[in-house]
Amino acid sequence: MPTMNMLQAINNALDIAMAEDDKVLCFGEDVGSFGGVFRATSHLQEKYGRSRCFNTPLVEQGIIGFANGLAAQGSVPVAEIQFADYIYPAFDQIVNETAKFRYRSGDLFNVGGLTIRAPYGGGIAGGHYHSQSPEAYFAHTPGLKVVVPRDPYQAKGLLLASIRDADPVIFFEPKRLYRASTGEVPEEDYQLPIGEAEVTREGADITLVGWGAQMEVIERAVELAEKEGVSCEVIDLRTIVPWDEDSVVESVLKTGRLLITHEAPLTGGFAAEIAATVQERCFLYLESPIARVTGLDTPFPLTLEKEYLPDHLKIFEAIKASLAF
Amino acid sequence: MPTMNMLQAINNALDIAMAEDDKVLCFGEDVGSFGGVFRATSHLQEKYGRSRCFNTPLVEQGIIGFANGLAAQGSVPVAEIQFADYIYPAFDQIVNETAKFRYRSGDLFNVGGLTIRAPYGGGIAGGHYHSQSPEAYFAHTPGLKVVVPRDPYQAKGLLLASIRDADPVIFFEPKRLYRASTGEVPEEDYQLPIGEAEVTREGADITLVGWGAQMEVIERAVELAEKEGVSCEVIDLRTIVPWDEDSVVESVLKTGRLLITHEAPLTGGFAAEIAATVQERCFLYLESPIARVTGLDTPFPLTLEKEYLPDHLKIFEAIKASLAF
Amino acid sequence: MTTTTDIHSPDFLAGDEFSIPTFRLLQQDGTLFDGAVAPELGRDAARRIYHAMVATRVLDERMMAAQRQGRLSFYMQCTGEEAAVIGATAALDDADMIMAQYREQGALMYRGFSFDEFMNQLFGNELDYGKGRQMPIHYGSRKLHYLTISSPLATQIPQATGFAYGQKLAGEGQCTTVFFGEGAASEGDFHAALNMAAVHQVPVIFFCRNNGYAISTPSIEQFAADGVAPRAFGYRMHVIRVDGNDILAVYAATQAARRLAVEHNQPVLIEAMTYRLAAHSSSDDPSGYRSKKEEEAWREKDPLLRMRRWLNDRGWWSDEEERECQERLRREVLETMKRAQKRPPPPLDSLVTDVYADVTPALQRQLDTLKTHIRRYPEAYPKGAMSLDPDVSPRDDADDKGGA
Amino acid sequence: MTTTTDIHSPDFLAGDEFSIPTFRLLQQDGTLFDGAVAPELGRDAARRIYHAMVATRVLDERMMAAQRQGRLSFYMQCTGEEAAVIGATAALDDADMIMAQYREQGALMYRGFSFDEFMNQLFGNELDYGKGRQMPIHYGSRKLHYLTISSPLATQIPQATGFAYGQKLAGEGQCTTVFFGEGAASEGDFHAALNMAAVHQVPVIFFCRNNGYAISTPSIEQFAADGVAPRAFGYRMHVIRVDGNDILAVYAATQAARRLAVEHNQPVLIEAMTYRLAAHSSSDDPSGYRSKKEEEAWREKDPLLRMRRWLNDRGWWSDEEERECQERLRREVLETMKRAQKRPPPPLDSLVTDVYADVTPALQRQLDTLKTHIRRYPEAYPKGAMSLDPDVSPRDDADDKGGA
Ligand SMILES: Cc1ncc(C[n+]2csc(CCOP(=O)(O)OP(=O)(O)O)c2C)c(N)n1
Ligand SMILES: Cc1ncc(C[n+]2csc(CCOP(=O)(O)OP(=O)(O)O)c2C)c(N)n1
Ligand SMILES: [Mg+2]
Ligand SMILES: [Mg+2]
Repeated sequence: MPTMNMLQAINNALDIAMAEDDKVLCFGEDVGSFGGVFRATSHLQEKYGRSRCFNTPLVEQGIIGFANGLAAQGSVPVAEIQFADYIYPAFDQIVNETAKFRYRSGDLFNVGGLTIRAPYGGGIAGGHYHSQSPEAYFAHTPGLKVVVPRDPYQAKGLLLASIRDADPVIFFEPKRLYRASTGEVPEEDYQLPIGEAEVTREGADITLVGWGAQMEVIERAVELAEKEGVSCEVIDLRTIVPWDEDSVVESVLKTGRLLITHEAPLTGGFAAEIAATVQERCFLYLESPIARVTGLDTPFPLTLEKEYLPDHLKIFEAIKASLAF
Repeated sequence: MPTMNMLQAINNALDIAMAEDDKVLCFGEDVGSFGGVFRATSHLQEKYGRSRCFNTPLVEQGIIGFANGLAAQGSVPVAEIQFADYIYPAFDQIVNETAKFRYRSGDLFNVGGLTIRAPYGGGIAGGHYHSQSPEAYFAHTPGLKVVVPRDPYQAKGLLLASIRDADPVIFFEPKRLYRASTGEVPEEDYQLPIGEAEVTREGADITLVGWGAQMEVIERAVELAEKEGVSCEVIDLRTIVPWDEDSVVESVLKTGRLLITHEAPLTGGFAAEIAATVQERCFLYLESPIARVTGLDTPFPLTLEKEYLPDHLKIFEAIKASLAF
Repeated sequence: MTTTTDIHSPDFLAGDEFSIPTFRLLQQDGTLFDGAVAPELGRDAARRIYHAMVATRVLDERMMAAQRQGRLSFYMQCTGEEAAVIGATAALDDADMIMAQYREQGALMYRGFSFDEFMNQLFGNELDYGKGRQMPIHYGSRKLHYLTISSPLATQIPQATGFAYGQKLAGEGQCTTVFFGEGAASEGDFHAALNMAAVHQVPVIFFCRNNGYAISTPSIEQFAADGVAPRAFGYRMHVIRVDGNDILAVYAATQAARRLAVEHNQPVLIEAMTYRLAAHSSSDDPSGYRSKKEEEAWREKDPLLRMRRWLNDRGWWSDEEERECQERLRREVLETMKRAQKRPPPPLDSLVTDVYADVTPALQRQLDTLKTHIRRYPEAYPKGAMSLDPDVSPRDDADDKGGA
Repeated sequence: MTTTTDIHSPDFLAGDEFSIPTFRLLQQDGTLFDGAVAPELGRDAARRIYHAMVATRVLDERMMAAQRQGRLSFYMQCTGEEAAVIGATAALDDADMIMAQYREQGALMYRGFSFDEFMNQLFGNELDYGKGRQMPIHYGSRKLHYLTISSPLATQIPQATGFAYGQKLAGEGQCTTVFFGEGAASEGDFHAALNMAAVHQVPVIFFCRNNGYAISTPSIEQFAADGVAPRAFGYRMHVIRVDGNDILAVYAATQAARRLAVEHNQPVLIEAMTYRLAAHSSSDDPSGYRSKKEEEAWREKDPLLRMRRWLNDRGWWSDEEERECQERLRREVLETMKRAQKRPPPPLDSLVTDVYADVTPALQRQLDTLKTHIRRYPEAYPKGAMSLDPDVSPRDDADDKGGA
């Protein structure tokens, strides 16, 4: 099996999707001949022509408006937003339009073909505007699906599934793993399920839930914890909405403890939703308060980024606190 | 003391703020000579002139961009978004700009003078786009304050405080109470504190938390519950961010039970944040799972609006379930 | 870039260098302007147009009255703008896509949306294609290539650019026409849409109904320029301004625009100068922001009257037919309204379907909980209860007293 | 509205009816065009401008080199656009507000931002006005009336309209100039900003640096029109296109624009035609999307060279001075860089201050928790630990092994 980094896996997924179906189009700022500022769309214009892979003018609300129309028409647009931090000008098109298109028309029209790709997350010295993790905004929006892969294998399988999913999907790519994360990725077409979490490690004492780049951080914390004799069960949510409540609940019923981690600020982050749901469904089984290890309630900083981030040490400490409760 | 409805109280607050300070400006779509589609800005143009109260072109991103600039300059803009459902085109200006203005400049510049007013909420047969409660989107955005009044008295005192607050405030007005809610409102200038919840009813068995129009619904549920002998403590959060954790926690430490209600969809709504925080801070005191009574995870419907809404009966049932746990 | 000449003194252009003329064919008395040539429009085609205009007028009058009587929660009229909307629609292929703002029911009428279909939407009953989820006037028809209305303004404009781009790739010779008001044209989405259409050479017609107002805001507070038309220069896009109350001019202009779009992949901007004769919506009272005199002046330019005179002159229509037609339409409207009003609401399940292609487990749980709750308090949720199992009847246990 | 004429045949305007000339004064050899008149610009004023241009060039070259050496995380050059940015700034009152995109460090240089000030921001140290919170090049100065840069494109454009509206009300005769790229001009915020400025007659100058590219996207894929200038017609706004590498033309045009803005409350659009000679940023390599030949052609139009020749011709500058000046600036840059690099980071508290005017109780709790944590693992957070109480030193208990 070839080894790919995450960008290659994404590029490969796009290539497969475009080769298979003429209706798949890739576009966004600098996506065309240049292949995107991260090169996720490299060579696609060469291969599939300018009408199927192209630069757009610099206007995110237009990119998504255009993509909504294309999807309604029956095409399968894969629109790139250059950084997740710049998705907000398109917020109205996503939240009021994409998310409600099928519902409001009674299923006369839908934009299920739409996939929105955007690099998200910190750890690259990007400051306020090249580091954000905006998944919680979209998670509060019925009608959208939100998917985040943790490694190249997941990225390819989940992206192919997203493109072919009958609903619009926002696909957030952990950009600090773009080149840093490599792994074996099958050359051929495959899909991984949307809406299903994955238990990446089984354990008995505490359940750790995360997604995307945070999975790697969790793994480092788990190494520390296991050395202290704590047995951790680790779950990669993979899909933020609709999230796989049952898998998380099942695990917490077993371990009695839950820690959730994300880079986004604490208040109103998606960990809150998981905590609120789990405390309800596992009330009698919880042995300690559900812990959230997240970014601070501030804009994303630069010089003190390391201090800001929910790193393995903070998770490790929170694991210990939970066990010691 | 004169009796006012909520619109009159808001109009009165704007009048006082504009009379007191030349730098206060009111603008938005139809806000000028017409006085706003709900007439919240009636007569302000007459009184203070076209340069201080005016119509804008129909462009929410422009309204807030313009308001951000004005606030940075030292003016005190009160910008109206005609319906909260139409605030999303301005999402980037609010989330990436308003919220981060002071932080990113190291306090060289700030838009603390800015207040954004928007009618929100359902119950008026408004369907998807005249009913939304988007507070949770903004609650996940450090740098913003979000305030919601429950009646005319609160509306006036909180709006005056918001306009004068040193930070930008989004002021969501429960439009179904605009004319329906009336009460005594002092003619003179007064402010109510931002960031402080209010215990509107003391009780022993369960704590009920809400804000805005939902407070009235809670009251109806409490009437039913009290008839069944349940003693309810009711808290109006009033400020969603920064929210008054201590007051809620203090109450739950006493009652041992918590129910939170809002109209917005369940997943990722602000009730999740409250539940997540309270389960952590009151873990050993909780006698039953924290309950959330909210809108469904769907766009806001029309014909079946009554079925969708978290009404007094749903709250009443949830109170009973909590007590019976 | 065609920048060619240099200047050596700092002379500003101010936009007064050119002016945008208005394309007109038909005078208010029903005769053509000197030198004007009517577009080819046979008797049947002309009557189809006029009939749609009258039917729209009648529907609007009746439904606004119904709204006033409290039978309907909300309504919006097309009144005064029928020629703009229907003239444009008639110049299209019936399979061309239409993306409307909300005041374009005339387009649906022209394409054959039945009164029943209108009424089912207006009353949000079980037959509403939109399943009672949106406010009245949010029509949509897949069959008639008319995208379901969405209230957020201008969002449909870049969508139209995208849809038309897809049509171009599909290569079936269709285009998209998107309608919007001069107010909505201030939104950022407008700028995005026109620019992208010009860059990507998309077969889309941007049809602006400049009716002078956005709710209470007069166009003079909406933009400083001479209307919306000059914006086309900023995108290098073909543009024409047309008298929006002149059915022949609108028809001819849109026909020509469609040729540019479909045959040359050239997007076009049409600005139709017209006037909203009625209130903005049933929630609005225009007496607060404009004069009766102004309204009267425009009432004299009524597009229906103008077309009727032209038809009469050619012997294609008569006062007799007019009377009959109006009466028949009024009767039909009333009958269909009664039918629609009586129909049950959409089923309770419709609350959670179509959020996603398939109902998610979480939504199914929410629906189940809701059903249990409604079974407990059926009289508190008459619409929801109605659609539950027919054998459920209001219970009368101790818990129920809150349901009153 | 000035709609006057009628036409009776459906003739479209296509925007080819007019063309936008380019205002030029100075030829590349440093002499004026025939018939061109240089703006009034004395020796000192001219030297101040040129000095800022050279200092900007030197800063850019040195800092890009520093970035390549790994001393700096990120950098962006103004190279090639110095005349556009500095010429415009020089034509303003020093107390006029400037809202820049990110490539306008020249404006700050002209107004007297010191190398130390630049460096402190670039290294995000304790003296950075922005407290180390934003990426390099996100400068701001309240004293110099230069709004702190924000990365989201075009957001500053409507903000400029609002700021200038406030200036108009304040009545102190100031205006705002907002810089942006031809790429950013595609954003919805651009449309909002220009339209609102025209409607509300705001003293704002919209200064578009049309440098041909938005990262890799050439302007031909950004818009179909002849640049950004013709958009002004859509707002009835004064507009001028200027050779952006011609310091005298930029200066004269901006002076005239400022008069329109401040004396007549007329917003103005200036489109400066220029070229980004360097990469988009330190993360970019332009060889992937444009030819060396194209770059070379523009290098010959270097705005510094052109101005230098003009200065030399007038005896206001010499090659000797040039050499000295460059050397001195290079030395200063290196020295200040060393100083700035050595300075400690901003204190840990700066993570939570300025989110709100006052630190909220919740943020204080988060900070306290963080401090406790950092005290536990000081070696894992060298910057944070450095600013905690000086008596804190790395502990060495059992828990610490994860900190390595
Ligand atoms: C994004 C958004 N902002 C505000 C509104 C509220 N609103 C509904 S109609 C309207 C005026 C529209 O005017 P125009 O586009 O000229 O269309 P007309 O009503 O004149 O046909 C406004 C402000 C909305 N629906 N959507
Ligand atoms: C809203 C937003 N979208 C995308 C970006 C990423 N981005 C940064 S610079 C840039 C190109 C800008 O081009 P232009 O406006 O022409 O300015 P130039 O770099 O040429 O000076 C892009 C796409 C951003 N910063 N903000
Ligand atoms: Mg209008
Ligand atoms: Mg550029």
